[in-house]
Amino acid sequence: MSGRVEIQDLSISFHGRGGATQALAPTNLTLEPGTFTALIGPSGCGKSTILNAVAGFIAPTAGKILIDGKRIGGPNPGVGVIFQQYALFPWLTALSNVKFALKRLSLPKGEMESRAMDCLAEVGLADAGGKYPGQLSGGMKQRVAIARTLAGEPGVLLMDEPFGALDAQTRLSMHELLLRIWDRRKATILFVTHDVDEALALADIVHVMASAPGRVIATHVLDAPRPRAASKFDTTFPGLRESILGLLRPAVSTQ
Amino acid sequence: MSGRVEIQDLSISFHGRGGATQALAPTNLTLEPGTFTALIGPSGCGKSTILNAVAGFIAPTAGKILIDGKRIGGPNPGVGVIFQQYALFPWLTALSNVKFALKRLSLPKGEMESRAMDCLAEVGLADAGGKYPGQLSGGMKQRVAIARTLAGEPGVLLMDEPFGALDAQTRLSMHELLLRIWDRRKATILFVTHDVDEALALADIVHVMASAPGRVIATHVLDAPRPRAASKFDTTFPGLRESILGLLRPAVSTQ
Amino acid sequence: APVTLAWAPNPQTPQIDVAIARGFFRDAGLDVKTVSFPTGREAFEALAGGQVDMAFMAELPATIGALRAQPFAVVADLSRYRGSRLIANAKTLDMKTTADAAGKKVGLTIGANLDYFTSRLFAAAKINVTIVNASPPDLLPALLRGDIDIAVPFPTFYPAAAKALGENYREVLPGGYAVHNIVAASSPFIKMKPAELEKFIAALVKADAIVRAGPAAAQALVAENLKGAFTLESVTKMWGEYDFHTELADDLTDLLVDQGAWLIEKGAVKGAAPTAASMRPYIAEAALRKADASAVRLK
Amino acid sequence: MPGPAAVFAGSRDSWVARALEPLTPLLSFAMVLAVWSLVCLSGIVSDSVFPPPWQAWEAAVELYQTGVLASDFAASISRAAIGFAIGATLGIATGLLTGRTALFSLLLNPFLRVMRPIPAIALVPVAIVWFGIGEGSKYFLISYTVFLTVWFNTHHGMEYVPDIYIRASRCLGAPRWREFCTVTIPAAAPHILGGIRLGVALALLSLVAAELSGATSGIGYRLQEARQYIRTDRMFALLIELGLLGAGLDWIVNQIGRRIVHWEQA
Amino acid sequence: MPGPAAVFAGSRDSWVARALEPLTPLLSFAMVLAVWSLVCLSGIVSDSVFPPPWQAWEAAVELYQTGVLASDFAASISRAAIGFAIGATLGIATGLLTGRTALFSLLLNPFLRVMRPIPAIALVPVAIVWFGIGEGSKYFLISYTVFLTVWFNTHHGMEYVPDIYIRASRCLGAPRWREFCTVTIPAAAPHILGGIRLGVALALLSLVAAELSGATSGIGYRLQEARQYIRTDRMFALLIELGLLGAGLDWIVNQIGRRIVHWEQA
Ligand SMILES: Nc1ncnc2c1ncn2[C@@H]1O[C@H](COP(=O)(O)OP(=O)(O)OP(=O)(O)O)[C@@H](O)[C@H]1O
Ligand SMILES: Nc1ncnc2c1ncn2[C@@H]1O[C@H](COP(=O)(O)OP(=O)(O)OP(=O)(O)O)[C@@H](O)[C@H]1O
Ligand SMILES: [Mg+2]
Ligand SMILES: [Mg+2]
Repeated sequence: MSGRVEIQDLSISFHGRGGATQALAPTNLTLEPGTFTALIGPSGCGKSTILNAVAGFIAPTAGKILIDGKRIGGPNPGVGVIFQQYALFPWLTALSNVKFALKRLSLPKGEMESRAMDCLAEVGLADAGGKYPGQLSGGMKQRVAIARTLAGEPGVLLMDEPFGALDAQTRLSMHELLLRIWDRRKATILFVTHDVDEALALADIVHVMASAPGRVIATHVLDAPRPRAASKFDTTFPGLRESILGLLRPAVSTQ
Repeated sequence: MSGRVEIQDLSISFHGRGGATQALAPTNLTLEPGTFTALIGPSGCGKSTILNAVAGFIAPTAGKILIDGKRIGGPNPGVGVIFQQYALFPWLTALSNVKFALKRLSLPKGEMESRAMDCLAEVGLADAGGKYPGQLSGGMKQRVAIARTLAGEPGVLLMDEPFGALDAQTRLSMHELLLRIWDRRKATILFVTHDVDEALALADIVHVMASAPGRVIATHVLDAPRPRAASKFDTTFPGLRESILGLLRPAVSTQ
Repeated sequence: APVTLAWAPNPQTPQIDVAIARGFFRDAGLDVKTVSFPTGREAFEALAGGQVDMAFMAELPATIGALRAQPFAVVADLSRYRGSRLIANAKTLDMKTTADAAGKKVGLTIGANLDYFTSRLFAAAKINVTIVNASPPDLLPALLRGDIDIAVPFPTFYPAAAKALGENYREVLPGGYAVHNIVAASSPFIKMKPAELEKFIAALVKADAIVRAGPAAAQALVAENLKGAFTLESVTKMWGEYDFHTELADDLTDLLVDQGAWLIEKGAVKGAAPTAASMRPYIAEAALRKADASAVRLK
Repeated sequence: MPGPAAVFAGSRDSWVARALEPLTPLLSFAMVLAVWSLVCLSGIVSDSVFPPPWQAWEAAVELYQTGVLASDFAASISRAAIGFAIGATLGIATGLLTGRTALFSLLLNPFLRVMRPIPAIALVPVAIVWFGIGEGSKYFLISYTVFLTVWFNTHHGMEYVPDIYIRASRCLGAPRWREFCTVTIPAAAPHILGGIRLGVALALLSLVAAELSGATSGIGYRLQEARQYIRTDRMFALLIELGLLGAGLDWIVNQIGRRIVHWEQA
Repeated sequence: MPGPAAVFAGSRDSWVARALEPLTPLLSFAMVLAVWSLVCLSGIVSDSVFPPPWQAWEAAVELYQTGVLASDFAASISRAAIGFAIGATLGIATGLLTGRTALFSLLLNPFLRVMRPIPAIALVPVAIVWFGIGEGSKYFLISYTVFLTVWFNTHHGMEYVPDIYIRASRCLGAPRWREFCTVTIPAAAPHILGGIRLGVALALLSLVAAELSGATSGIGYRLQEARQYIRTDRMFALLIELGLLGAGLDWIVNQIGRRIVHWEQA
């Protein structure tokens, strides 16, 4: 099975006006194929930085990232990314957005159409193919974005606070959807959030990060079965929620 | 004690291209002085419509709203409003934003300054008075907005998803701040949210609304002492969280 | 292909009106197409830019063109006009002589031949005036409004000025300067189409005789072509101020040289002062000599 | 200052105002006509300085009946259209180039930035030396102005294509040319369209400048002619024609643009 | 099309490009000068049509040494400044009025919208009949253009003042006049500033149109004179002067504007 991500001694600095700032101290992480990993941490701790490096959007300052043993050198269709702001192309219909991802496979026209429709159906939007993103609600947009990314059948799925802009109810239904799809496709997922409940509800492994410089300060393996209800976390993971919140709290005082 | 809000047979329709749509069916609500009321409901159910009517931003189509027995006829400084987007004036410093609310009291200059500083100190921003909103984080902006509204000493405080744009950690610390201030000032609060946990953590009374047309479909009195931890809702309010989510769920499927 | 001529109806060149009306060009096998421009400068720009084969204008653009080494030459001098005048509005200035202009605001188009006329005139009379620049069509409104005390407009504007000012119309004809109304041709045209040029000049010479033989017919024709801008009466009245004869003589060369000197004096154009020898290449007399040898009187 | 009796803030337009909306332009023009007529009837200014509306109307009718109106209109529109087409095409092409390629941007931007404030009217002399007094110089002047505006807007549109679209496109495996055609250009399209709208307005402006010299037809030439004969009535008729033409063209371009850039609605 | 070897998307500017940034304008101008010189040296075009850079430079030096450059500059700048001041003041005032009062908006907008496409150059004849060939008509022409632009932007800025600021102000108990001065105007300020920037550019443009008649100094007049005497070298010097002046003014206005509207940074 493929989709193994190895992050080896990865460190990243940004060069600004006042010299270089280290966004990420040397970090080692391995994501086993088919696992669901959450990164949680206060704002500015480097969550997006790790994710962008794995996506190939920014170059490592030191260290390297291997996917299935191959070093990454830029964005590649084997690694799908889902953005908080959806990043749908507003000038294309939902269906065309999905077809965009299929173009590189050079499929015959009919097959491309039907595969795109299948992907939309998978996220429950079989009827919305002809709509433009501007005509969809936030939740529907994010579903189209998921369908589009999944159409390319990436072995690794990176999600940067994908449901951060959605309201609480919609977010819950997106969790269900995501788990259902993941159950079927078994891609390796790296999921960035700063909502503890979201991490606890979804992930196999939660890495807690801290800032200045960005680094992983704690790792928890969550082996409770899914679905997990937020109101039962106290019994499912005794003390864990409070312990993670405790790690995050100091950063809050300056907010 | 003042700050009694009576909503009597209030109904509101909007006139659009395709004729009038009823955003709010005739509704009766009374907010007792010094109570904390939450309105919860799916998107588009008329939460903001009720709040805007109480604020005097939109006129009732039928019915009336009384504040301490006086019918309202437009925005008035006795009713403070806190907006999701903060609504700070970006061209004024935090301190000047607060002073804006004090101008109508025609205080001597020195007293105005010191009262504005006190209000900022109350929200923990004594040091940030000289900063412009653009230099503040989301949480700090909302605190300045709260300080500004409180400076006018309104008897009624209306809040429309005030913490909806903040991340989970910041939101928790804002809850603490809000409860602390409310404990001291005891204004009547009407709080709009679509996060069940937020309503359960803060309010004395939760009104659950439904849409098409907007109406109140359930009311729950929460008498547990504060602070209330989200992870203990299951024991504090047995079954309530699930029951409210159940009421909200149907609307989610179209998201 | 048609021969294009930058020309608009005007009282200075009856030869062209006659040649067109009597079909002299057509008879010679020429298809002459006229294109109108508001000023001679623009006609010259069109000529230098290769838009037209020949252009009618006063002599100053030719002087400038010669100093700036433009590809053209003067092929005929159709008329000399000594009636250039100063016009005043009696409401602001009851002008009787040139001397009355002292200290006044004189409106003209800087860089046009009347600028040369005025500046030589006031320099000779040792009179100081304030020059106000305005485009040709703006001089009359400016005079009527009192923005300027004296206007020095092109002859085309004289009747309109007389009509608009009515009894307040005052004019002085200082004389001394003759406007040369010339036809210039582009160098490519002279070089590539000598036959057409000869036919064109021959037709003008033929028309010349008719103009001089019976002024009345030519006057009627000119007035008709001007479509109301000039009445027959005003055409007739001004007729005597013109010397109509298609020629190329040394007075033109002398004028070009003096104008060139004036332009260089005032710094408008850089370079050494022109001489008769340096101006001579810009007069191409071959065609006229063939049509009427006596009309060419050049050293 | 805001209206006096709006009890409820936010409902800025009164019902009356909304009901009258379709009649608004008529109302406005009626008022302008009324004021104009009154000023003229009062006799404060002479007819030759400020002709009354009916004289301007008569002048317009005269222009129409002699066929001059139509032929001027045709001449001006065709000049504007050709100049616009050349300028807009070059502007978009250059903008696409400078907006996405650092080298071109470095070399061309400062130069074009210094060109931008040079108005077409100032270029008339150079245009005439270069292209002569015929149609060439007119096309040059119009396309020059249009080019700079369209370039500037296209360039900015290309520069500010949100990174997220590019990232999304790349991690979906789109090759560069597909990214360019189906992501970058559509993302910049609203800006390009903005440039085109400005370009249409400027084309009209340069048209008048261009027709001052060496034209024998066209609205600009006719204005010049009216000036020659101090025909203020005609000037007014022509100015109004120009205004209506400009407002009309802007409306048309806006309508077409909205349809093309349908996803970007204010 | 995007650069070839950018392995990592998002880092659009290469390090080289960033290091060279401050030198960019120099580089660009050097390239333009080089191309210009080469074209002239190649002898494809004659000097009188397309003078080489050194001739333009000599002409500039000559203008400078005879003092003409300075006096033209002063004359033009003072005309532009006065016209701009009048136009901008009226434009802001009218915009504040039409942007917040339905009545004025109804009556004036359609009229002003038809005025907008009428270029200043087309108004020259009317301006001369009305204001004479003196400075009056120049101020009129410049302020006319500036007025329309500044009005348009101010009007839109006022119309789009976010409702939420008005609501906040009202429920904080601010009276209308305070709301107007300390909320509405600052909220519209970025738009007003945008109008002013455009206005500066247009003032320069109308300046050249205005100086075509009735001026004996000023950059526009000098250009016209250069045309008269076919002094292409001078034309080029003057055009470059105009371009630098425009770019400089824009920069200054932008700097000042940024300081005033400090809260609105892209
Ligand atoms: N392009 C950049 N240039 C300079 N500094 C950057 C850049 N991107 C990120 N940083 C800095 O790197 C650090 C980590 O940023 P990052 O975006 O990874 O944080 P994050 O954990 O995703 O925060 P958030 O929860 O707010 O999204 C921050 O201090 C940030 O300011
Ligand atoms: N100005 C308006 N004109 C027309 N319809 C409106 C207007 N404002 C609100 N509505 C309609 O009234 C209904 C209630 O809207 P309201 O904003 O009160 O919902 P809400 O409960 O606050 O939703 P949300 O959670 O999305 O803020 C919706 O159907 C909305 O479309
Ligand atoms: Mg992030
Ligand atoms: Mg709402």
